[in-house]
Amino acid sequence: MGRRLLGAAVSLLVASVLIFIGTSVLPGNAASVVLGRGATPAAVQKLEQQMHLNKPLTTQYTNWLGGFVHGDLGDSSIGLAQGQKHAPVWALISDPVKNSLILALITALFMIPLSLGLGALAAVYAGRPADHAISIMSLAAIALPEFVIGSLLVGVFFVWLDVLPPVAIIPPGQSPLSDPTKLILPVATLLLASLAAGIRMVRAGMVETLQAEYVMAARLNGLSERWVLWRYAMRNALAPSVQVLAQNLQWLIGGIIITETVFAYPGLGSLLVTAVGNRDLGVVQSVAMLIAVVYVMLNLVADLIVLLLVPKLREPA
Amino acid sequence: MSDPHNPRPETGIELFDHRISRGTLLRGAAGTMLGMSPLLAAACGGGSTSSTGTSASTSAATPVKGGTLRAGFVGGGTAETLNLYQGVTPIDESRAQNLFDPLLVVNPDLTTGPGLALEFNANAAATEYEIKLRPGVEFHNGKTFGAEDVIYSMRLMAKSANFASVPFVAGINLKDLKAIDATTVKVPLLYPDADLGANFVYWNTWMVQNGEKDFTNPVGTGPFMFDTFKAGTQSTFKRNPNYWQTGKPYVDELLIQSIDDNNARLEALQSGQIDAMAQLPTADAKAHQATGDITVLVAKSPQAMMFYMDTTQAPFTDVRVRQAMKLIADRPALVASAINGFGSIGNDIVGKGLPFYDNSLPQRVQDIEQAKSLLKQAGQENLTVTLQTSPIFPGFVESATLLAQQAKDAGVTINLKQVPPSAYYNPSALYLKMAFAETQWPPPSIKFFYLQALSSKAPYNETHWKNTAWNDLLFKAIGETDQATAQQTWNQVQKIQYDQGGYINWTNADWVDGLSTKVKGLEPHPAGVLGNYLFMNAWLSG
Amino acid sequence: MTGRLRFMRSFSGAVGVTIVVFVVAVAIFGRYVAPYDPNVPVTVPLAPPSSHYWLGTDFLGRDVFSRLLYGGRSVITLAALATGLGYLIGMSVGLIAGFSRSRIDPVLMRSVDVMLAFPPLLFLLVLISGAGTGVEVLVIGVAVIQAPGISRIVRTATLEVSVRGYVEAAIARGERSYAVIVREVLPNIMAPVLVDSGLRFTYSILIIASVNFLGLGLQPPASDWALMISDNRQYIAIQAWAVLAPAAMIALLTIGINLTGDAIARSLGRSYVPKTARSAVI
Amino acid sequence: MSDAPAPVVQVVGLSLGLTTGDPVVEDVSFTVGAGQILGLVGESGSGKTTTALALLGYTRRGVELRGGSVSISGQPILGQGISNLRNLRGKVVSYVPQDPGGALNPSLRVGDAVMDVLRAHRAGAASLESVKASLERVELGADPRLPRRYPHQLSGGQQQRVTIAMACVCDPPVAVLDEPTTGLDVITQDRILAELARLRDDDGMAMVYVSHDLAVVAKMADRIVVMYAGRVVESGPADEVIERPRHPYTRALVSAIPDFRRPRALRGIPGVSVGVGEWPSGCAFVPRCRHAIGRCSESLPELSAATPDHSVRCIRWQELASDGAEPGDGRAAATAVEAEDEALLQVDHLEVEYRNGRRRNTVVHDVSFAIESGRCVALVGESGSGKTTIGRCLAGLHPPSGGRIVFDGSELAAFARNRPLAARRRIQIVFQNPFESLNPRHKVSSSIERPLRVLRGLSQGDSRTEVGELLDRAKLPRRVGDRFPIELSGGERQRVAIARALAAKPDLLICDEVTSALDVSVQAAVLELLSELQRDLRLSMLFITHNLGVVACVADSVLVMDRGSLRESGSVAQVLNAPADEYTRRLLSAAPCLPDGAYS
Repeated sequence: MGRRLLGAAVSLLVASVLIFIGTSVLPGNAASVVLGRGATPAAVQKLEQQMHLNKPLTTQYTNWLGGFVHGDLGDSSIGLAQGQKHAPVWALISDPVKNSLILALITALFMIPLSLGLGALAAVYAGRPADHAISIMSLAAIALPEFVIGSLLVGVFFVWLDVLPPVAIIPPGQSPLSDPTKLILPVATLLLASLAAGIRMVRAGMVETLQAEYVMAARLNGLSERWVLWRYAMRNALAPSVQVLAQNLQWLIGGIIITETVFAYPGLGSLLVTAVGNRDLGVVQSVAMLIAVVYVMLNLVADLIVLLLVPKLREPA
Repeated sequence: MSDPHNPRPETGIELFDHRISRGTLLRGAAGTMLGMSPLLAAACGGGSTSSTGTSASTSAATPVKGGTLRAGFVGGGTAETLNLYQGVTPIDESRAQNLFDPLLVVNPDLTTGPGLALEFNANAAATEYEIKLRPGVEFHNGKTFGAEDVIYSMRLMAKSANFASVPFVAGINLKDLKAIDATTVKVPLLYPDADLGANFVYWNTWMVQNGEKDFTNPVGTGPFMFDTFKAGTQSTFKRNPNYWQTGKPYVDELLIQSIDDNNARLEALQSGQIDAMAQLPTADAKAHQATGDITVLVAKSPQAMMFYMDTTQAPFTDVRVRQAMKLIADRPALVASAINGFGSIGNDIVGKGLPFYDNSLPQRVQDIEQAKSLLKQAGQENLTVTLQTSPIFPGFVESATLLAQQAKDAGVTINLKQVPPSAYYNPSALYLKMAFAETQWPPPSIKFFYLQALSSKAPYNETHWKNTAWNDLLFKAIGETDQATAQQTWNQVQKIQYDQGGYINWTNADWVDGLSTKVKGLEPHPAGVLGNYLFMNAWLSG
Repeated sequence: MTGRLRFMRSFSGAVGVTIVVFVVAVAIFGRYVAPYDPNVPVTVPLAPPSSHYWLGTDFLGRDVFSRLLYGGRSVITLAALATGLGYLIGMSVGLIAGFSRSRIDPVLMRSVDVMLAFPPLLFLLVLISGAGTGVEVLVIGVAVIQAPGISRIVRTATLEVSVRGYVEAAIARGERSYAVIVREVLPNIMAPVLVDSGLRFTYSILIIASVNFLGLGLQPPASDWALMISDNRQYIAIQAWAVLAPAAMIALLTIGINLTGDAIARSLGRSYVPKTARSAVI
Repeated sequence: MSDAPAPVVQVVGLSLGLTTGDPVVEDVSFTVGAGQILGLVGESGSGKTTTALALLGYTRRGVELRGGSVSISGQPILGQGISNLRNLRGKVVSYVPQDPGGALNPSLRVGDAVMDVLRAHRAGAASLESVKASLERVELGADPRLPRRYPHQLSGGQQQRVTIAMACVCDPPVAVLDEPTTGLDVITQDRILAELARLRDDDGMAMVYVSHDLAVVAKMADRIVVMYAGRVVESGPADEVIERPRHPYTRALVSAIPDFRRPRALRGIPGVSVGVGEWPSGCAFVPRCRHAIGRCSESLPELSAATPDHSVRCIRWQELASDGAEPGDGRAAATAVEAEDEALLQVDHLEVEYRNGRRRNTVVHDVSFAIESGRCVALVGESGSGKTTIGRCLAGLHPPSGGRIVFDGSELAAFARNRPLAARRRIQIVFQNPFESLNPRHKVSSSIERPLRVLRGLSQGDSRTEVGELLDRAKLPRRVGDRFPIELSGGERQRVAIARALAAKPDLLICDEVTSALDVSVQAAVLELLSELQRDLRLSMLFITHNLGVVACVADSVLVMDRGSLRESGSVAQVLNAPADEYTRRLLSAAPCLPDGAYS
């Protein structure tokens, strides 16, 4: 585990460098963006000075990373360029972070049991109608990008049936849960787009496990089928499934960026997209880094769960 | 107001002919989502307020008081600001216009009326003005508005950080501004300007209170008072019970919502999550005019959409090539397809409907044969050029696509290069370096456009136009106090641009917005979207 | 039928191949039967389907059906280029890491882990904002996203193959590493790689379409399925076919490739777990 | 055996087939008495495992029951509903799997695994005590923490004991054992077999012991049933079947078993066994039978009784009964090759280690030996003894960490690519797994051609001709050259691999467990070929194996390795007949071999 933690830390460090370099080489910066057509070189230079953009890149990097590690996400470059003394990123993203988390958690809440359940179902009935039905449905769903799925859902449930709200406007400070109907379509879009991958891989893992010798042996020892499925097949299929699900959750992050834009959902994804457009480096760097942290954490947690599930891995090799 | 231009001190109020509209003068790369939505800015009042199709309803009925009006705009993300001297996007404008007041207001027929100022009185040479202010106006915090507030505002506008307002006060001798009494300000100028009042209708120039610093809790004299603001998300405002226009506003609360995606904004309107949306895509506007499930608000406007050619870059250094390109464009087809007919056909000069616009110039029409022969003369048969465009405004990519098609007939190959909206107006990236590109101007006045885009010191000289004689002519026109002479001079200025300039103006595009059918009182207004943001006129029925 | 085409015997394999062939045929030959010039407006924008314009017109009044017939080549070529480049990078890294069994392996694999710790869409966003839009940027960006996952799969397969007798025999003959890799290793890791490549290809299409949606992808006026979707998306309520038709083509292609991939994986008869387009990249 | 106990297992006319149509098992009948062990013997594909699983009412996916009946302790098994079957499995008839590593749930502690079986059948008796008791029965009681262990924490032998404990915990009258010792080394195998014998003797448990290894079965079984192509070809009391086999197949099988106590030239069975779906109408063994006559192919021979207790499915068994022994000549004659004195290969103080991160694991420690020209040296040891690593070092596939390897007077570089062309050519290696030793993407001829081109620099035309000659040498038809490996059987592939090695005209051939993946009949043929080649080409050979019987058949001298060290070396006769080392003695005593009276 120690090695994994170290690996995660190294990954994050490299990711931070990549993010920092990536965002620093962007042509133009918040200063010129804020100034817009009015940006004379002198004005840009003055603003850059205010924003410490004139300091060496390494200094900027260490300041930023140091702050990040201590929970200080830094300032919004746009805010600084607008002349504000402090424009803490955290104040900008606290609501979006909360909203995105709620969206992701609710999706995960459905996704995990559904992928496991449907995947296992398809595996147990492999080759039979139930399996085919699940496979075909999941194939159809993965074939489309989220924004098409989202648009189609809106077409059906708002334009045609008029039963669900097509956008999810959440007033600041209010929880998305205060009107759960607004979450239905975004969650459904994410589920449709992500579930298929989970189902298919859980199914594959489960099919393999069901063919394992120990499952046959358990059956030949007269163990009940339910016992065999849960204690023998599922338990061992779960370990690879956990990694699949972790990957799916990671993938969800990409899906959320698109889905939030489609449904005007005030989350981290839509904030990131506008921040990239605005060259708000402070926000882009911190949000990107936060996402990278979540990404790596998901891997770590998945590894941890797999360790718990697979006794063999618990010992030093 | 039949003779709009001349300041007539004795009549006070009716001095000024035209008003500047609102709109983004200086829009930057800022403000918009990565491309899905236009950064639309407002433009200035042109002619009529007529609207195609459905229009805002019955002002005849008695307004009902109360309720919350929720308006959706393209958001500006974290770049959204309450500082009206820095704002560039419609959503910034929507807040500023309702928190603050102008010295002069724009009427729906593009005349001006008294706002916080009652009179703009110039001396004979038009080198010094005296502004008479409306007495008894109170800020939201109870302080009385007066001359010191105007002086403070003008000096704040000139601060370099407030880039959006700087150009408007560039001709004023700020050092010698003087409060003659509590409601009178003396304004000396650096060069003659026959129409100073026109500078103070545009929203980047509205009045703040003496001492305003960071706009985190802005205090104005406007119809609504600041409540909350979350950049990129939502802001709320409370009704100003002491507003000087008695009885207004009608609604208790105003909510401004950022929704970047055009589709989402329309869906929010249709599903009742907002009551009004700015910038309804023209195709949707057409569809909903037919169904009538929402009110489509259409206002004619002088918002110019143009292709421009850099007169210092080959092949556009040759005036014949520029003329040929102007002849290639099929303007009616562009208007019909690129913006679904929501606009009038452009005539290569800016500001249709504004005072001093030269209406005598013949309408330019497509003439492929003439274009071909001009190109042949210039030795540029089989010309190949690259046209830079961006989805930064609706109709940009569409019109560029169509122009490329139309050019094929003249043997000209136009390759399109699309850049992200965020980079389009970025001077450190491509802006002002492109040989052939698209642009949009919502000029508050013709004077303003020529100063900003074509004069010898113009900061945004997209066509790199340099002509000393023409420049002298321009300043002569600006300072000319005689209406008829001024019009003549302005016509000369515009004719030269029409014949030789680098702009191909294909349309003056309408403002097109959507309203819930229960929203009443908002009338089409040439100066800006959603009835020029005059939410104090709006009320909710049922 | 020899081993190579055995997967065609299964129902899903046959259906999958039929679909893929159909879509690719439309992409390649469609332009020769298109009724109109795809770039010229033929009537009013967003006209509904009619006998003249089978799928109606798009937001500029261009014939959707003609654009559909023209629009497959570029998206397929682009996705293929991106995937191909991804394979060039990923396979080189994976082969070197898997075959060398030396100190370079952990170094390469740690780098891959780091790359995989970076959300793909985020990477593309940052890259495109930096390098600007453009076909090259898109292709390179998608390739770089794909490469780490590819190198992992290739490495695993290479590790497995390179302890086999025929590889060791070649090493014992003293053949050069290059010859061993090309002659002995490469042909034997192609099967899982092929299955995987189909899915990666569809992922490339999906991600290119998504990037287009965010306004950072392909440039008009090219007729291109992905571009058609993003261009016409906001008019989906008015003229749905301009979005549905290209979406359906992309969906068909994805489904076809997935079915084919499944069938190939099954015919390989090993415990190779077919992934899906979306998870292929991770 | 005359007063056979009452049968607890009765199989009558059992037939199974693929759901797609082809039969897998036809008309199999046998009985097992209480406390008896029945050995079910056959090569791969003979249907023995399918038959065994049917005793539990289980068919693999794609296999269906066609007819017949199975009853155990009077209870019919076939045709039972799944819930009834579930009650019978483990309680009336239990199962010991082939690969205990794969058959134990990796995420279940072994105590819980045993407990699961108890719970399923004797919920009342399911207690930790009974679990411990059942583990004690298989000699796993010594470690009190063992029930808390996970399968991967146990050795292979311990794992197999756990599965046996699971099979015995409910005291079923019958257990089916499917190759229970195949994956184990000989010493562990010997102990497990002793364990099973004790269970039979003490608890009177009847067993059906499925195996391809006639030597093991001969040691354990009371009766033997020999299967070929889904049918019983011979069945009878164990000693009779081994000593007086009646069916030509059984005879050939017995003759093919290498036996270290009776070194002799082995005679393989030509061809390969018939696969499912390829059964001929007559006797299935005809294509491989030396005694086949036209009549044999006409119709399926009936199973006829040679003695009341011994039946055989061959129309000529009576004619052949007098035919006597299969010709078999002593090894001594075959090894009349005169050894030259000077060593072709000299290994001095070889040390090899594997590194995993910073940890070092010494796998070969201070090993020295020499191979004289034209001699065959066998390297014997159990898995993990380091024998394969030595072979890989010689071939230049793994670097030694110490010592030196001298080949024909000059020291060899660690890696093959650093060795001179001549050295690379003169040392060739044949690998263990025939299914992985040929590149499946290349035709056989191209695989054989490669060393001709690379190591001998032959032109394309020359190498073409020579490929044909090499195939002849490996006793393969020339048309095999145009085939892909997938179209060949395991034995054929191994011949191709040998031909590929011969293509280099080697002086030293390293054979790394070349027959361990092959059926015994095919193994014999391959060994036959190797002996012949060694003799004819005057090859020197390092023969790596774990099978002492094979050693006796091919080698001149032998090296015994244990855990990386050389324990003993000497001539074959000396080491096998009078071992000096304790470990060698244990190895020899554990090695299964046919009884003295076995047919030969």
